[in-house]
Amino acid sequence: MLYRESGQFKSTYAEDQQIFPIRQDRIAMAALLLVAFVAVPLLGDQYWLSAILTPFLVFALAALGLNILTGYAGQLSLGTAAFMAVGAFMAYNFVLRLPWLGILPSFVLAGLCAALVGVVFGLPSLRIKGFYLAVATLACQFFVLWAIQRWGWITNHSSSGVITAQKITLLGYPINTPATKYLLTLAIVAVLALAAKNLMRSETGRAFMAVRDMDVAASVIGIPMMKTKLLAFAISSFYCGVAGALYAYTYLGTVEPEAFTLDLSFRVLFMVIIGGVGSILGCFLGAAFITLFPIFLSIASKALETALGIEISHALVSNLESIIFGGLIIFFLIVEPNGLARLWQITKEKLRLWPFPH
Amino acid sequence: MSGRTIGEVTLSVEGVSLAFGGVKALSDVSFDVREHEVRAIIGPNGAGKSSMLNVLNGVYHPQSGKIKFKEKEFTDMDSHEAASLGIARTFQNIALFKGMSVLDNIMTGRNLKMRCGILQQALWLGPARREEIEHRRAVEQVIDFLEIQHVRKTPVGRLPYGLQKRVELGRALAAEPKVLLLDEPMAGMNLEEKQDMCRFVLDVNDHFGTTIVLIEHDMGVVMDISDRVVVLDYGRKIADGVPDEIRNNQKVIDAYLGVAH
Amino acid sequence: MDVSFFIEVLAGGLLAGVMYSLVALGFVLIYKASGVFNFAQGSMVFFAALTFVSLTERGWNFWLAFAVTLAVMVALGIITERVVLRPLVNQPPITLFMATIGLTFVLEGLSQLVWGSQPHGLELGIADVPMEWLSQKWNINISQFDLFAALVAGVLVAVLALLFQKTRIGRALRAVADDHQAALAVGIPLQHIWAIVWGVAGFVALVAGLMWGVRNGVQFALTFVALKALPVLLIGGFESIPGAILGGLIIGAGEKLAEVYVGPMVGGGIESWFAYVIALLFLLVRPEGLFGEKHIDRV
Amino acid sequence: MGTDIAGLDTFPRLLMHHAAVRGARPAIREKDLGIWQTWTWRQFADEARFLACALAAQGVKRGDHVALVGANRPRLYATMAAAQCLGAIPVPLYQDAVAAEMAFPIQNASIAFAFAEDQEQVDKLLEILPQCPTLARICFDDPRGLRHYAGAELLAYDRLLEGGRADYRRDPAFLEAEIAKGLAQDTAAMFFTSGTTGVPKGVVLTYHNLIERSRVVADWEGITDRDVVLAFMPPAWIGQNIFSYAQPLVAGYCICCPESAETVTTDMREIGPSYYFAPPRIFESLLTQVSVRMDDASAAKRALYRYFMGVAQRVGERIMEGKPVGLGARLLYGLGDLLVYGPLRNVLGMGRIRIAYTGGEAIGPDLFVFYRSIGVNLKQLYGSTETSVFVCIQPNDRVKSDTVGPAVPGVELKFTPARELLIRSPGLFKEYYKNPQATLEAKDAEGWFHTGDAGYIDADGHLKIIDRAKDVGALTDGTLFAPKYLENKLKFFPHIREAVCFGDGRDKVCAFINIDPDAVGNWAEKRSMPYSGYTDLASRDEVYDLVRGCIEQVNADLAGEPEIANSQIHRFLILHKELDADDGELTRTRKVRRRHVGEKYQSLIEALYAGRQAVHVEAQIKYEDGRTGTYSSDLKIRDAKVFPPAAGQRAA
Repeated sequence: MLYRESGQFKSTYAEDQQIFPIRQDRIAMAALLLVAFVAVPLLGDQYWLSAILTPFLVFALAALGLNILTGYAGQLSLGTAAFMAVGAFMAYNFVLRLPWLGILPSFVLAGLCAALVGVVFGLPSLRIKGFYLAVATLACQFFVLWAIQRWGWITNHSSSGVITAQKITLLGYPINTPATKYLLTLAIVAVLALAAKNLMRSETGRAFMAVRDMDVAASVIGIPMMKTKLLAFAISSFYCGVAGALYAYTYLGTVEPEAFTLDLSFRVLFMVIIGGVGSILGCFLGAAFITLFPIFLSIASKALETALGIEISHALVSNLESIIFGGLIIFFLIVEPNGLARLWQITKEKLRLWPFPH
Repeated sequence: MSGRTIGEVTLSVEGVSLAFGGVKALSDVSFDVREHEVRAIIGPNGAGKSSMLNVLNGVYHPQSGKIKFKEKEFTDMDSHEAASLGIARTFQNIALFKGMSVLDNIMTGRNLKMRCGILQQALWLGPARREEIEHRRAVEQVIDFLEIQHVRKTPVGRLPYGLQKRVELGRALAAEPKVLLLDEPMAGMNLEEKQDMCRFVLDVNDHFGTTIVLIEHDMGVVMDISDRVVVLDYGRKIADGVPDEIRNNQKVIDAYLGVAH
Repeated sequence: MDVSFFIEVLAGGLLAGVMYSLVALGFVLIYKASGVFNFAQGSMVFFAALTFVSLTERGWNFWLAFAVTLAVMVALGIITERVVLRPLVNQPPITLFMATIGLTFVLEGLSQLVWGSQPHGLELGIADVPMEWLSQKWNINISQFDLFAALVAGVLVAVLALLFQKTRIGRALRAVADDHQAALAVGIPLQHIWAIVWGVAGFVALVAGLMWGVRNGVQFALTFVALKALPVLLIGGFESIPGAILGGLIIGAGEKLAEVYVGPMVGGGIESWFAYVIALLFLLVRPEGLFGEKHIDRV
Repeated sequence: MGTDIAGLDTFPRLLMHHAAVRGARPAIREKDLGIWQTWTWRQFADEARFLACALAAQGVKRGDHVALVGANRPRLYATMAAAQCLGAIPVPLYQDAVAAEMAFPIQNASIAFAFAEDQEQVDKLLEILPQCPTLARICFDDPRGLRHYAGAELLAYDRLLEGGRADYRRDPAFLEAEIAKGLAQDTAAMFFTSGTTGVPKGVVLTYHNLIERSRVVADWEGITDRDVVLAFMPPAWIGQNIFSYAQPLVAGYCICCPESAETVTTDMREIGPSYYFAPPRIFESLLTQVSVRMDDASAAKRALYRYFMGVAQRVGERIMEGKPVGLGARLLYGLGDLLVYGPLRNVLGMGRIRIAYTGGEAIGPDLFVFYRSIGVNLKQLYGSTETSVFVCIQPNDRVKSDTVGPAVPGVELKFTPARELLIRSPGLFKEYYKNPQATLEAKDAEGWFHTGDAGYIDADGHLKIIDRAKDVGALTDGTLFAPKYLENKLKFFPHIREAVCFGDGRDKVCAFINIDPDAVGNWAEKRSMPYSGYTDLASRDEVYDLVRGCIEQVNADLAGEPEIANSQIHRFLILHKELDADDGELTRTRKVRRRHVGEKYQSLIEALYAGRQAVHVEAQIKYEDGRTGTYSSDLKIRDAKVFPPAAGQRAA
């Protein structure tokens, strides 16, 4: 209905391969970015910025990392939280020990460390597949958490294992208010999402998908198995590492190993499943859903409380949340295995064909 | 077949034996393939035809014997190396990437020719963008050649069987191979689709000069388009020669009609 | 390092291993019969234990509580099969795996919703005290309870092995595990079989829940027992019952020995990941586990 | 725009002018290898120059004829321009014609050089080579499948072009001199009319005819070099050639060639042309497609569509013509534009159309109103090959469904006592090639062209065509019998694709009917009525009742027009096969060859008038893979209700 595509023909391959070939999509994306970068920091109130939008972006980045590994390269992983932990703690150390480095290079280096750990724990994927690989990544999850708690240097010998993110400045501007933290996160996530989109639509992405769909055929046409799988683990862990660093610096402020438990890995996995396996947009939709849903639930329960006059305990709400989450996962897997991204794609297809059904 | 010249021996197999546990798939098989030739491998079901092909491009590793290709000797071929040497193949039951479109499937055939690093690709810099376009142009030639323009952007899983076979041939062609291994390219096709596929195979051999190693059951097709034929039975080579010789070779007839061994 | 201490640690490890294999058995059962890697087995163990202990605290006697809990678990198995698995029947295994993760969250929420979330002690009338005659003679103190648990596990395994190998249902279960369509084609009522399988898995979960409940107390942490069972599956292979038992023993023993002998050097507390390391080493040698089928993909 | 090309009176000069003035602007686009390959005016001019030198080297000289067989492709138009640079005369032929039909034009114009698009056209030319001794050289564009053709006369376009490039570089002056020799009254091109009777005639059109008419209409309609046209009809049809060769060379706008005949709808949607021309049957098939697809939509969408189409029927046209409309209706129409009409135009590829013509045949009123009501500026156009197309065009603000509009500036209209239309215009053709006798018959001494169409000027000064003059007959009781008028009314129903009426010199009118397989097929499926094919569907009683309903509605309309009230249709039958150009029953542009059909199905006409209920028919059918078989069965004949004059109102 909203699309007016006639007249938008492609006369060069560059035009044909762009991310948003339809002008209406480009306009919508530009508007969205404008709102995100300008309107939200100015108008958004502290609570929305610090408690909803920033975590949404951080989780979206983590989901992006996991989606590259599970959605595009087909390697199931339950160790996302571990890579985030490595990212967070290494960032802390880089900022602590090499202050002249600046915030962005420290994040990148933290990401690279996470990527290194990712490659090490990606080695088993060369010989084992499917569930066996998932359980192997669990090993990484527990090992990393154990190592962080045992190895004093990482937490700068803090007795409780808790570290507080230092004050950070970017090009001289202090990053301390919710708005500035939000903007830093947004900038990093936007750049990395664009990089991921470009990667997935070029040779690397195709190699990932080839390995996912039929690895025998992929190796026969010359795609190097080991290099591709380890690259997938490296890139995915880099994204999770940076997400971990942001999780510590722009969202929580103080973080300890217990914040990166298996539960966090599951949350990110849910975002990828509900959002849409194998789609960049899916990561954002999934992250939005998982972040907004509990808030929606608490608002609903408060409304219920006032309406019915009964008191709903906090425990009840959290139990309900867990049941509904689990139920939604099952519901989505049955109704639309490819998640919200697929539903959005179908809607967009219908809009382009409007008023015709086919 | 037609006007082109058949060159020297480019690919040869000497004394290859392959066994899975007790089952002897190939025993002491030797034959050669010349440049620009259409070489057919025939034989009753289970004769070891597909296994031979899988040995040639490194999916199976023979227990003994040598493979010579372009003056290089291999005791067993590794599939990645076979691909970089210019050996491409299609599979008996289609091995396409279901999660991608036709265009992307054929583009994966170009992966060996793409050089850009992940950083260049991530930032979609000049060289990466130019490389993507240049390879897209080459793939469009293949799409035009195989007349599948109308399904260029459809996910491969939705295509009918005949078209999927063509897309798989397209992916192999996109790698611009020296030798093309075709594993029953016309299995399960109707008359019209078979004629199209024969035309494509002959055009590939004639236009690009690609050497073709073809496994096919349809004797009509084999006798029409192949220069030389090697016949396998129970993993052993029982005949090798020009189609006419093979047609009235008693051993071949027995093999097909099932005379007791 | 004297020998008797070593034997004591080894025996303790082996007996703990039996407890792991008890949980692993639940995974194997469901995977063997339906190809579903049921991650929710851990929360089923917790749910069973919680239900049983809550009933006993309300004054129900042991056997009555046991029977009711068993009925609840079997019903839960059947509902799961009907609501979750049937619509996903020909989805790829990865989707089914994720569905069971969803099921885990549902069960955890449900059990705490129904029975509240305070931890309960569980008493089966068997003292967790070392056997006197063993400890005096070779001063090796192995707790009575561990032996009892090992006995129960042994009996359970024998019964299940018999069920799978000898009975008509067992043959049907093995057929379904190999190929759903073929089993259906032969006339085996797939849904009926799956209901039985999930029911039996529920029973195993209950037994495991009781055993672990006595050992660690019935509380949310019980769900992590499943994470202990995973390495057992890695070693034993997902499809084999003997594999689950052997795997359990190896992990149990390996973990205990490492904790005592290797732990101190590295700063202790290695039991969380050490089991996985053992499993990984096995996997690199045999990617399908000890008894798992070799997976050849025909090209 | 008109002034800057005043002095340029031949197409080559115009081409070189555009290359100089707007060299970088797109001249031609073609969808190939996944994207729209684009030629700028400079590239187009260069290609024409090199090709002209190459043609000269092949011995093509001033006054020679060059045959062009192929669909709309940049290289076909480049060959046309190249030939004209040398003063040679391009002769485009129908690419979907059978080989035999191409023999006459080549012999008639003793053509030596032919441009063939691909293997299919080369095979046709090779087939008729023995009958055309003059044909010495065939240049082919698409080499697919031609690698083993050994014929000496075959030449690849690329090699020809390479040769030409070298020749031009060596001696550019030669070509500039040849172009300078061109005069306004030289012959620009020759188009063979299909002609419903006898041998096709070669219409010779000069540069002056084509350029003057194109420029006058371009100024009158405000066509600029920013406009875009999609060329999807055969280039041999003057209706297509004027819009995709003559007028673009005058106005400088861009022509787009679709990838293949099957992908026209998607290509139309991608390009979104701003200037469009198509015969009524294209609009008709589009409307059928719309209604078929809308039938499958969900109930909500269908309700929304039906509601807003009602709004459009009421006020759509008035809003487009700027007539006063109530505010409420205007807002409602605006909402409708966002929800239904805008997306509909967009999906049909008509989102950017400024001016759309329909011509060549009469168009059904509700078909015409449908497009105008959803905001497509569709207008009627009347003309023919002999008059360089432009005779009458409806102005944007005064558009009516049953007329063809006032005369275009510079055109004079006159009528003979027998109501035959005579035209005099600068666009009038020079002559019929090598057929002075026919030229005399068509163009009299004072330069009036006898169109052969009957009609009159209505109150608004619009010309109204009722039928072919020679077909206009009379029943035994003297009432006027205009078969085309009746047939057009029948064809406006989506279920009837073609109709042939008989009645001249008879007491009552009878008709053959051809059903539209898609529309009736869908209608049958909705009633879950199984049918095995076209012939089976056409013989069904339910389909006969459906057609009878349409005929009775036409009869009711006719009853309201006094002077032709009793030329209502009394009896009819549904033909067992679609009338087809390959069987000679239609012309290449799908007009019924009335005399041929009359002779071929004489036995059926007798049965109609003898009052029989059925008639046996034997027919030869050609199957897809070339085998032929005979088909014989009994065609049912039905009567239709006839209404007393002036009392008839719309039938149920």
